[in-house]
Amino acid sequence: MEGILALLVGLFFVSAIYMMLSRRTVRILIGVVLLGNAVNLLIFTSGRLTIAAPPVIPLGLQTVDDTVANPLPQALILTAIVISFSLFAFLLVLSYRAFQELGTDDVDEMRDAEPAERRLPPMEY
Amino acid sequence: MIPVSQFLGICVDIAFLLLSISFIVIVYRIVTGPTLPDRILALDMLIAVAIGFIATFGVHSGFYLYVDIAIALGLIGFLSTVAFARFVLTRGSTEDIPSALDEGRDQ
Amino acid sequence: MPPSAIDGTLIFALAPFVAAALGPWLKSLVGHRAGWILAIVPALLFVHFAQMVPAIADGSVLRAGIDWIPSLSIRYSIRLDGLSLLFALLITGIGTFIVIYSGGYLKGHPNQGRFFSFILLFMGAMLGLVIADDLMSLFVFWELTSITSFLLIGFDHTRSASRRAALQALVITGGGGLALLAGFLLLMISTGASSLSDVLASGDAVRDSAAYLPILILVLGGAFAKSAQVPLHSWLPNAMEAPTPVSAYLHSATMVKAGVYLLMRLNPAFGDTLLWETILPIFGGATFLTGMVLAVRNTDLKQILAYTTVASLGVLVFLTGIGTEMALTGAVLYLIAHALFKGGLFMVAGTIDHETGTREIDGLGGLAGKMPITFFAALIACLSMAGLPPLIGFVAKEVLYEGLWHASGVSLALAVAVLGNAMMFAVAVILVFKPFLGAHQETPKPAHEGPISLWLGPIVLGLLSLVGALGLEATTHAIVGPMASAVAGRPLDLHLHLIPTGLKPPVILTLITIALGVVFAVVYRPLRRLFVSVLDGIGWGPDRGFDQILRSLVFLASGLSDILQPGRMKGYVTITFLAVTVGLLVPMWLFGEFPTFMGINADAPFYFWVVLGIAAASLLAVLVAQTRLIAIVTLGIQGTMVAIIFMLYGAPDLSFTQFMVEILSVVILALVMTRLNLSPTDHRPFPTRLRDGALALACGGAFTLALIAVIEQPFDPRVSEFYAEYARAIAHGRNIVNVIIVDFRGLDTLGEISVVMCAGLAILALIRLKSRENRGPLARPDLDQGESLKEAALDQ
Amino acid sequence: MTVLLANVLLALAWGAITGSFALLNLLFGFVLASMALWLIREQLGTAGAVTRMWRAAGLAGLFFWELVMSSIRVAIIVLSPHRPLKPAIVAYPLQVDRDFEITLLANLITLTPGTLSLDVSEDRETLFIHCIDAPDPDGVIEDIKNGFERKIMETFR
Amino acid sequence: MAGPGPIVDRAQAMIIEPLAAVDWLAIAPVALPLAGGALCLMLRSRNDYASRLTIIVLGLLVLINVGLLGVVLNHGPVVMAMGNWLPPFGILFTVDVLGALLSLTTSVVGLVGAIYAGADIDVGRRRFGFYTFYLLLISGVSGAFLTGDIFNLYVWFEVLLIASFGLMILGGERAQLDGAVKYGVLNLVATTFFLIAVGLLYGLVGTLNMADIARSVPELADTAPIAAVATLFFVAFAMKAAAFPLNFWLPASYHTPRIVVSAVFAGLLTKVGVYALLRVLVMLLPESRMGLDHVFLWVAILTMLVGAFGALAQGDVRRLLGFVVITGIGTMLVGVAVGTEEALAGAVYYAIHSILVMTALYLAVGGMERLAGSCSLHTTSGLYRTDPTFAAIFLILAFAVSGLPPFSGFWPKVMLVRASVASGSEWAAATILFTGLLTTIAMARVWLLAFWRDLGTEAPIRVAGLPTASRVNWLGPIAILTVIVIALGVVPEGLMSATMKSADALLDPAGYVGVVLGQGEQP
Amino acid sequence: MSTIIFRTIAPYIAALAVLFSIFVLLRGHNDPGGGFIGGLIAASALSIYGIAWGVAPVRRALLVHPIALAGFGVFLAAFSGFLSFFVGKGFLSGLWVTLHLFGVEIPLSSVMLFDTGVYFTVVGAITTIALTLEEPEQE
Amino acid sequence: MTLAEAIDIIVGLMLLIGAFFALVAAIGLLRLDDVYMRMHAASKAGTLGSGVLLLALAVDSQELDVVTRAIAGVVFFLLTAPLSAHLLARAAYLVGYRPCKATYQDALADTIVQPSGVLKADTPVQTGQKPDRT
Ligand code: NA
Ligand code: NA
Repeated sequence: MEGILALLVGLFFVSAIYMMLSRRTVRILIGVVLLGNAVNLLIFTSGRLTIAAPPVIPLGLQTVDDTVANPLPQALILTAIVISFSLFAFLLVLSYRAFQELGTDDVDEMRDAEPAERRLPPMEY
Repeated sequence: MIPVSQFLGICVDIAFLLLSISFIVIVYRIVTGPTLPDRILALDMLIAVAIGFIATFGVHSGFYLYVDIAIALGLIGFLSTVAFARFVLTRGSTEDIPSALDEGRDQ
Repeated sequence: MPPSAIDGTLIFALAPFVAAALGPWLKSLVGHRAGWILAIVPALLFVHFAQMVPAIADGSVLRAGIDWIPSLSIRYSIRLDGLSLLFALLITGIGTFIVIYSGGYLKGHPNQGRFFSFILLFMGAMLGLVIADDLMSLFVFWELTSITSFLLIGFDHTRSASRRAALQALVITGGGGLALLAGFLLLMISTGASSLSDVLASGDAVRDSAAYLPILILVLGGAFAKSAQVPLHSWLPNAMEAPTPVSAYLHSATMVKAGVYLLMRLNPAFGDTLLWETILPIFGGATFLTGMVLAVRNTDLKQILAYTTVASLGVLVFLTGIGTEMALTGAVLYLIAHALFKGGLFMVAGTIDHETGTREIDGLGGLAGKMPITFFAALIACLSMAGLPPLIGFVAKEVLYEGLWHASGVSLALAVAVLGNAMMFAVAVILVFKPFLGAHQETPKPAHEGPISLWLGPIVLGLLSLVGALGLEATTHAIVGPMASAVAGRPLDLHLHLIPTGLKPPVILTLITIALGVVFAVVYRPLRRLFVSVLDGIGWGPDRGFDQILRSLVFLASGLSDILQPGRMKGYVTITFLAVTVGLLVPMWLFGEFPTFMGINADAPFYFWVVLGIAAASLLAVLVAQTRLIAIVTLGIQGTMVAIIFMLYGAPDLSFTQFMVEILSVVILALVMTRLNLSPTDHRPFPTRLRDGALALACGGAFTLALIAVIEQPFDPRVSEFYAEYARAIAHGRNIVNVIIVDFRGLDTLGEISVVMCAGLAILALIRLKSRENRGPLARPDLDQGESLKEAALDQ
Repeated sequence: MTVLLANVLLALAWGAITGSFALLNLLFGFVLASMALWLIREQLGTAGAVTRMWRAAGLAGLFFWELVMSSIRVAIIVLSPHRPLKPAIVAYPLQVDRDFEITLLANLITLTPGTLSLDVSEDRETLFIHCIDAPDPDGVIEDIKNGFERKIMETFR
Repeated sequence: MAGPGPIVDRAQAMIIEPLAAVDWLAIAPVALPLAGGALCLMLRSRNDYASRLTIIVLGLLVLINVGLLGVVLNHGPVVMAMGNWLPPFGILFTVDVLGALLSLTTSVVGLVGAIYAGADIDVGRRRFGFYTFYLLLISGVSGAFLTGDIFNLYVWFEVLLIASFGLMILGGERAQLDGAVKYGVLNLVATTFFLIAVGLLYGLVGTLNMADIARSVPELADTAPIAAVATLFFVAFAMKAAAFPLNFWLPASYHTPRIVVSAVFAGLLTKVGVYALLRVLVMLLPESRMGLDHVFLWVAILTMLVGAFGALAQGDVRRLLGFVVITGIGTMLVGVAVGTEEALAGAVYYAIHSILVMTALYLAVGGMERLAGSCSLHTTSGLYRTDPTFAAIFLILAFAVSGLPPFSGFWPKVMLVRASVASGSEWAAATILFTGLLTTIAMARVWLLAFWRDLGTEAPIRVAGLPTASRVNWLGPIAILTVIVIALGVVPEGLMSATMKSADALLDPAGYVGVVLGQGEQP
Repeated sequence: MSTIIFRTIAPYIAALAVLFSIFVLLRGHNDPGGGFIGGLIAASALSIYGIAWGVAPVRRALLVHPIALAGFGVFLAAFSGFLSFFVGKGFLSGLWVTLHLFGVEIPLSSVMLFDTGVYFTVVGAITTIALTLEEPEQE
Repeated sequence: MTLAEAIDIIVGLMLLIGAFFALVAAIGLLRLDDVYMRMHAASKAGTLGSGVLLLALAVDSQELDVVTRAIAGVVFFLLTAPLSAHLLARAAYLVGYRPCKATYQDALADTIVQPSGVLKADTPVQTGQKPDRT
């Protein structure tokens, strides 16, 4: 089962990277979302998969009675989802503001921090 | 005649089948459009079918804790549609102007 | 010498640094007279070192030291023998007069206090260098001299030439310093020595070491740069931009001699090899001649002196390389002589500049009458420089010739020496005749004798040249002998005579030199014109080379930056993914351990496949979406499918979160897209698509392979089993995932919510805090409370 | 609404008392509670709260029924091979004027056969309804007027 | 909430004996600024509180870190188990000499920056969370240095990343936004690689605790998966550290925010990447590091060259310093690549030096802008005349960053050169020295043009966009750092022996592992 | 989105969702849910309210700026970690106290406090984002 | 037949019904002519389908808390589903997505007051069933 999901993870990565290689901020951000999902699924798969019960202890018991899904990767992914969502939101608004200030959504045309026409440093002493 | 003990299992399978077909059809609509509201509507529908899918999976697995997800989706799921509707209302329909469609074929 | 005295030296040697710190303060207190007070420090040090002369003369080597950096076996240790003692005496002795001279020379200069600081710092560094025993502490002082001389040369900082000269000196001597550091470290590694004493004690080990050649080259690199050997000499004449006390100090006793010091110091361990005896004379000889030619070519008094200094350094290196007893003795004598006459001459040149306003030799004449004391000082110095009796310079030259004669007889080396010395003679003659005895010339300032602070130094140094020669016996015993012994690495028994004892070859050579020198002096102007035209014909020299190298470095750097830092993000992203692709695939290829894809055939209910398939299809749909907006709507599919996948594999919390995050992501995207007014087209041409697609496939494939390789390994579930075991029993929660989040791994969550908080705050700041609002009174924190509260209210 | 709340609370109390929150037990409690409330109807206010509650229930029942019927109609429309449809957007003159009522009506209309609320005019006089198949627009208007709108007015006035 | 259940043997799961108060020193450097940052946000309408609170918190942090370092040096690693869960099940903070050293340096730099911020950060930026971001940045950096858990390390990476995002965009100027886009996307990618590596590593060893990983990794059968994980870590951290060829985000962005922000970024952020390389590759995956040492070495050499040449090409001092940071990173990477005790100690020493001196230099550039209104080499001049004290400080810093004695940068270079030569990596040694020379040239040119040269233009009385502040307010912080830089050059032994200890521990993690996992055996 | 239909119903949905979010928060320790999901639901609720009625009513309803709420959340979570200092346990140790109130056992825990901090942080931050973006541009 | 079996059968039938209506909605999405007509399918059949599936879960669980939550879920869904349909339809209509040609009567077109700032005079009027590619 994991193998199949691994292939899907791969597809997620391919799509994410392809989108991130775009020059348009919105597409890059779509790539960021996909990348986040790709990583989450990767951790999920890496912690081994079982078509099993959720890791919740039944009411009357002190511990789980049969196989449950591995809870630790889930907890890690939960953290990762939150973080990648936060970063995504930030980057999205950032690219919006960049568009607003710089007048472009093409990252290769954003040349304020590194101006295209380079000035040599002064050659005198 | 199907034994009663298997009836539910078969119904679950059929339900899954129907829901799966629904998913596929909805996805087809999202992808093909043709207009933006069509896609948004289909996405809204996707959430709705997902609620049904969750319920069916709950019956199938015997874990009823999934119902909370359904509640949340019922309450909040329409938010994305609302946001898109707001977008459509504010931005107009520039995305769908035929000339734009011709030029915008890229990724 | 009681042992406590040398221990005291450890402390006293740092006194110049303290004096340097006090310099500006004293200056502000007593004005230019601070020079006299500050000069007490080097004077006392001179006395301190002078006390040690008898002990050293008896052949003992004084050492002391404390641990500095035990972890690296680095000590602050000193070693006093004939060589270091003489240098210490020169530094402190000449230093005393330089400090006094500075008081007069820079009287009224706004930065005179700072100047005192620099010169005393420099003195401390130089002193530390020559008495250091530990190699690393020697190096530290070595670099300190480079730094302080940078400051001194650039003292007149508003002039571009000064700045250039300072930079040039820093680059050349600093670069040489790095070579020296490498040489020292290599030396330490290959011989295990950490101090000069160790090195000197293991000369054979050094010479036999496999790393001898690199060590030698690196150390010579450092020494040659410092001692201005061709082709690294050009910084020295340029350093004449510095105020005269600096030039005097730099070029007489100290900085430039640091290289010579090092060569002499290491001679016992490094010398006596073919390499040593080849490289040093060649460079030294070349430097000698080049220096003299350039000295003749120039008309600025200080430039002339500087080039003769270059030449003299060449002589010293030359002699050190020859390495015979007499050659080394000659080097020692020449070093002493040069320190005395050149120090004096620089001060004289400074005085002339100070009092007349010009240093141009063609613009000076007839100063002897107006500046008699200065003239007297100049005369003695020039006699010594010309190698005439009864001055120490004469003795030096005699011994030099003797050493050369004994070493190689009639040879190229000898010819070089004679030629060079003849030119030196001619220059000395011109220096005396033209400014002082030549026809009177109008100068920018009416010439008159300078104050005592200006002539005291030259006179004393000149007298020392005389006294040293007249009392040659004592000088030899106390100074020259011990030093030559130290340089040779074995006790030498020297007997030197001021009056030649017969018509031996050195005397004949001297006569030839004088004769030739007179000829040169007579044809001085044509000779200069000849050199000028020849050098102009060549049109290039290391000095211009410095500019060219620096310039091309900057151009090269700029070009490199354009390539490596093109400013386009797409390139950056591409390289990043390329790097990770290579990084992932290469190890697998290297180990030949590609995964076997065993887990692919697994049975699962059909709806699993549907969900996975839809997820895959929706990804493709995102990729081919015609517009960004369509892509965003399509993005919702995969988000939902991921949530369902989480549910199918028993992760309700994840599913829940994913659904919520998915919805909110879409909301935020839609809200932002509402504000964005994007052009509908964002075209990627087909070749780009192909390239990006290939990279994406490769990189995604690499991740997949890595993942499959991992899941084909056995898994160790003990941590999760622990969680399941105790989630309810101890942590009182049935939802193991939640217990992990808030208890077992609560700290992760604490960090995570900080991220959420920051993201919210950052977005708030992004939208609300715009640069336009930044103008005007808002930029001031000293606003009254009411204003800032009003601001806060606005934000609500 | 307060009555309904009281009723639910009482049902829960019944569950607590009996120590069983089983479904049947709570339903039983709910019935018991409503009977109890009916007994004290004078103290609950004269507005006929219980009656109104039953009317609301009736409205809900009608709604569910209409929802099912509309879904079936959609099913028939969707699944029949070629059915010529006559969609229309009709203007429905509103009688109800309170926000809550307009909203309820609009939502009910959306969920029920062949109609979908598009917009409410600025003056709140007109509700624009999209009909998927309305050969007779006036009939649609009449249906709503006599169906949901009346029920709403009965329930909430 | 499921109430208390039947009796369980808590000793099987938890550390039972009461915690020594001194162990709280391990978490305080993270928890205090985090809580402080949150508090600043709660009081956001009262700017004056935030600034004071920040200085107090960071001052306290310096004291705490001094104590922590003292304890670690005298009694070995300090361990704090979050939630008292037995290692390796809970998150552990495991503070060894390396962590304590860097944490102390962080707090010093943080305090200095916070003081300087009073002269650099206007009321608008304060209200939009400058101090919150700042404290969280410190918290994230400290967390990264102190944690003993690999996923937790990832979390602190993200905390410092988002805090740095916040600091970077504060002000919303055009160049800032442009720089932030690149900085944001590329750093996101880097941390994502890190997360992927963590996920895969977890899949291999089933644990996240660093000591446990160090224990488990040698037992793994196949080499390829762990090598892939190691490469991924390497790429992620190299990118964080701005190593060639993944360095471009740094020069693209570091010159755009407020100077105090650039300063703490330049000081701290890249060093976190270097630290992670040391911790993860040297300590946890030593075999893989050895396999990669040639790659490392070339990366290090090219990084140094790129940085040094880049610095020469710049006409703007801020941008120039960005490249100087990169040269330093290359120098530290040499230590990681060579991997002997002296090399690692040199890398650690250099990291601390670099944190201090780069922060100070950026702050000094702030001083330049304050005095001359610009930091472009084309126009700036006359600073030597304008403010000699400041000029002296700058010069010392310039020499220090060039690695000249007797300042802090010299000794680690000596160690690194010596270690490289001793291990046969002469090219690396040569490059360290050569790039040192190039850096000297670049910095000396700054001095020549901006300080010595005097174009005669009068400095503006008040630079737009800067709050008015007393000279002590902005020069004092730089002076403090400069004093430390001199002190570390003149009396380096204390730090030197500490870095040697930390290098020892990295090479032989048995002690570290013992302290962490041995604790479980105690009754 | 000033349609009367949406405006009428949105507040009720928001209120319901907030209620539900608290429910999800409180039972997260035992069933799917917890502070983060609860916070997301509550933030969504406030966004709905904001989209329907504009940002101002939401801000008024919250009394404090939502970002301050986020700060409070982080502070609360950190504070819950410090509690264990006083009982000689490590940072973020779970402390449980059972409160007996009118004969009912109410278990209180630092863990719950922590999760509440998470909840507030998420509500505050996400609401900040949503409201900031919903607000019209101030040009 | 035991009670459990009866419940199983009820649940099974509910599942079938629910899934059937979900499918109907999806097919409606596929087959109907414009966005407004598709919306009918989604908002009615889709809502009913998922609602019935949730109720099936409720019946299957026979646990009070699940039942109440499932019912709450259904109610919430019924509350929000028409809302999103209404908002989307309104927005689409206002910005100029016109119903398909078969729509013989358009009362809104005659009376609509355009929302301020949304439609510009020169915005091209489009049909809701624009061709895929031109
Ligand atoms: Na949870
Ligand atoms: Na819906």
